[in-house]
Amino acid sequence: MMPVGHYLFLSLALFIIGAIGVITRRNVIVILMAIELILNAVNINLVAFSRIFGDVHGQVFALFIIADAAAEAAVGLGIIIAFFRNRETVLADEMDLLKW
Amino acid sequence: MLDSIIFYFFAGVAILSAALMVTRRNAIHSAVFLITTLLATAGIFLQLRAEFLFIAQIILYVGGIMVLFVFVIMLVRLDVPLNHITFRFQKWVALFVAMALACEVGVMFWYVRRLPSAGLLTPPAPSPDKLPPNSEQFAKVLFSNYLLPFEIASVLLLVAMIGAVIMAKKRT
Amino acid sequence: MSPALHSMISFLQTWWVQLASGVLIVAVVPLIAGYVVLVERKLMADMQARLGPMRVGPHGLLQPIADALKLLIKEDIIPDDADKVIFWLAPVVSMTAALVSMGAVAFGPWFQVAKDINIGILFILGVSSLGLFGIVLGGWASNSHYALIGALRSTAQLVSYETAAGLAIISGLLLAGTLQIRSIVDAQQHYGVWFIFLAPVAFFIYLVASIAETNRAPFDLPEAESELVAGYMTEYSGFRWALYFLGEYANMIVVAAVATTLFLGGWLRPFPNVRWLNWLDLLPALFTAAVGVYCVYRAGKQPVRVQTLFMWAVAALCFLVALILAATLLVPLLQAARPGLLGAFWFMLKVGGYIYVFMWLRFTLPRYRFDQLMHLGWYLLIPLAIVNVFSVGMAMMLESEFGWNRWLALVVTMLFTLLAAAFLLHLNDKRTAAASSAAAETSDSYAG
Amino acid sequence: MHDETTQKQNTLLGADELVINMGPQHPSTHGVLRVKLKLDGERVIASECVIGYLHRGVEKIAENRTYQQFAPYVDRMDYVAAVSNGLGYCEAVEKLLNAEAPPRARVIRTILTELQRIASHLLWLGTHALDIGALTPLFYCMREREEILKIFEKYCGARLTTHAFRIGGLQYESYDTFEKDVERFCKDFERRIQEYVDLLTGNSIWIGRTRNVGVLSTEDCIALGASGPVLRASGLAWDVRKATPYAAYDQYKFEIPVGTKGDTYDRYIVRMEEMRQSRLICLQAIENIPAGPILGKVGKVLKPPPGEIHHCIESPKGILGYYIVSDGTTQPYRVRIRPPSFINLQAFDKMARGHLVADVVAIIGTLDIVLGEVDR
Repeated sequence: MMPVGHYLFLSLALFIIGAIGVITRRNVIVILMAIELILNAVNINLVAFSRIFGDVHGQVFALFIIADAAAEAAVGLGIIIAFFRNRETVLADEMDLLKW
Repeated sequence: MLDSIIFYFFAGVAILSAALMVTRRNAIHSAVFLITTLLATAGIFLQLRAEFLFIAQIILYVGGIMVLFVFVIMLVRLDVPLNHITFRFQKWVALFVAMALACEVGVMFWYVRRLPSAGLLTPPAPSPDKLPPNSEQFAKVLFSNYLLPFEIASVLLLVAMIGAVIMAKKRT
Repeated sequence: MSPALHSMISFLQTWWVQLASGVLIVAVVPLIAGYVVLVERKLMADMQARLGPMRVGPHGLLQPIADALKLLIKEDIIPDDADKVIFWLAPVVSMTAALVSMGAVAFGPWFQVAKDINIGILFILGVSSLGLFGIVLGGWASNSHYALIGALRSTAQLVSYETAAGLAIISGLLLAGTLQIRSIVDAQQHYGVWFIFLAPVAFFIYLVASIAETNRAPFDLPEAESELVAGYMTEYSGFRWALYFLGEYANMIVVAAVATTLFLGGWLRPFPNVRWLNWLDLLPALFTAAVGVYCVYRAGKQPVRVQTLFMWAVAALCFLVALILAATLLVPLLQAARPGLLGAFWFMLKVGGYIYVFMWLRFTLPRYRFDQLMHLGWYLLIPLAIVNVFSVGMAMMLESEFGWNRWLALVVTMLFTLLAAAFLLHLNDKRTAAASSAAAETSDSYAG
Repeated sequence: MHDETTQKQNTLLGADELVINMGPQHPSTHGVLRVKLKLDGERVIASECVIGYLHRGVEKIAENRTYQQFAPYVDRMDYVAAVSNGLGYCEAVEKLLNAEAPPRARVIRTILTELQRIASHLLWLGTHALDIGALTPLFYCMREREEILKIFEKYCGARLTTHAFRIGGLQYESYDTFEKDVERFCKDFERRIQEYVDLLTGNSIWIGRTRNVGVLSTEDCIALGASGPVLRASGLAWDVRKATPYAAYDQYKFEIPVGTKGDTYDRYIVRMEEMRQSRLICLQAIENIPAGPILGKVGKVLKPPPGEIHHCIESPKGILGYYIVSDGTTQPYRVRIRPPSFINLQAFDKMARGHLVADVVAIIGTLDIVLGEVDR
């Protein structure tokens, strides 16, 4: 069995890549996807620790995170569609008005 | 041995395709690489003997959420904005954030190694022949200890669904 | 010996059966899919007052091989502005998903690649849903309007109907109380009755949803030939196209296998627990023997000598299989092989029957329109599936908590479901009427 | 055909409208029709039919041919109803010559034309059902159409472009078992038509796909000049066979089926009923085929007196009109043909707007166009 450090490192790498994506990309859809990647990185941690402690509580948390990601994707993409309809763009730096 | 091969394979695939996902210009390519990352993560879950989460990841994340993403990307045809480049200073911010996070975790590793109970961090070996009935344990915990959060999560999903429908609806 | 080699050997020792079965699936499924196509064409021809393929081999029996050869040597065209990598990837995804999900299917009590996975049926469901990406990405990468519309249609359709199919499967799983394929069949043996009789509504929903999921008529909108030319496959040709096709037919076998496992008693024979019907075990042997006799009868009527020989060969094969099946019943030494072979026979028979229904519907019904399809899914099937999950759960509670007779509980709750169905249909009729009057108004507004 | 105001309409996600070119190579545009569709998602907001891919200048050719020489050309317009085309042309020239076909010829002409109507409607039914996704009716229809084509083949040797009639009557006497063949076909056909009804008429998918699709009111039909089953389905019982009887139609009893709503389903019902009526006409006609000559006295060289003539018949698709100007020579000065498909196709845009792409296919099918006739 792999020591847990490996999982933590994998999770960290994915998290950092996701964070970089969120910061550097202009396309809001890709930003949302990067956020999904971050959530996914967290899930690896939860499951790895759940394995160490020998129960499934961590996995239940991971499931909640997946549900949360689904909700986030639905609302986020809804916003993107509404925004695209009004402004015909999905670039983050062009979203400069709070109200349209 | 087999375990570590599986782990390194999936971890490598996950990190590589995550990196590609962030760097590809084309949003559809990003989505494809994200799907690959998610599938590789599912593989990691399986390697951790979390089989229910493995399939939940595939059905919900890949089969549900990512389909939604791909659908929206195809709906808002993005060919034009894709050619724009990113801001320059954001790269430095990103680098800084990445370094900060890496340092933080490096410190943690260093600190953990000095703890006396470092052995805690190696998981117990799995039973060799058969996987434990993971879904049943999972259900028991989910529907006893976490019943209230479960209900709240379902309400959250409902609210998200309604919100998405209202926002995406055509204003007439 | 180095440790790496050693662990490799031990790995192979543990898993060689699984690996071999996997290879077998990859090798055999394309062939089976090819012959399913032939059977479909023959059936279609029979229902349409014509003969179907007759040229290649006796009664066109070698047609699939000729088709495969033709597709292999066909020019491989990639459209100019297509996204080449994804264009290449998409059909592979489509077929891989179908083949991988087949790994968890148990063809009879013996033959299953991934034995003992606890999440068996969910695995099949989840992995086969990945095939969707093949369709979507293929349609997008082709850089063609027809393909794009086909891809968008299929995304919406598959997501909608997967929900309905999933809910229908949950009804069955409630009865079985397990996700493991073997245990699901065991549960039906334990109940003494196939789940189709305990949850007919769920089976019906699954039937409809599985047709929609495999893109078959009357739900074949993503590839609606008369409207979108070929939907997401418009720009594909040659072997890539064949991969899509293969994926589609493999998927059909997978959904049929799921339905068989969950609702039609898997590899159990009809009335698995009734002793005096044990003679049904003879049926497989008799059936194959009868096919052999028919081949002998037809052999004399073949116009060409080669065809006569071929028919004799087929007959000999049938007799051989019949002999083996009979031997497992009669020779004590071989009786150990009986459950596996008979189970495989019954399983294949049921899968074949299910696919036959698919084909029959395809030749009979016109195609739905996209909005009608979505309404059918979201306004009828999904609500009905939800109600059905509720009532099956209710029946199980009534039985276990209140001590009702099982059949009474099931019938009462099913009446409830049917009532809901009637109500939904009524609502649907109302909606259609309102929509049609609205449509009449819009068409008037264009008059000026 | 489309106006600019439609472009201002809201579209899905505000993105540009999708413009799709349906055809000229497309499985369900029945030949080389090209339809430019402007789509909002899948909803048609404007459409334009681009025709002419099959233009052969039939009307111009007529000016360089003698009257007899031109007769085979009209078969190539509506090639699935060649007999009807020939009938219209022959009768128009006869009218111009002040000649008349003998009674026997007229009855046989009627029988063949009605069989041709059934054949044309069968082909329409099969392809229309195929467009909407029902595979099987096509082959059933082909099976029956084959019987009719066999009768044609036995009669004049050709199956598709028959050139069955001559100016002034018929060239060939009917063959020995003609009556028997027609009768057997008509007897069988009653049962066969029930098969199509079983497959389609009560099928809820079929009804869902055709009801309220491509509605065309009587006023619209008249304004656009639409005729034939398209007009009758909107509720107006207008049939040239009844209005100004030609051939031998005044001798037979038949009804004009009409629809109520003018949608695709009504047109389907009307055409099905027309096939039944044609069958009845054939049965009545073979009861009593008068004896006598089959070719009237028109002479070898046709030189109609100068003047102009218009003659129209009810072809399977609608009113098929011939306007012929003669300058007294052996060749017509001008021939103008009013093809029903061409005029009916005008209604396409009106019918398609606001519907989905799938309905466009149903609408092209229900108009029953033949591109050979549209483009001439």
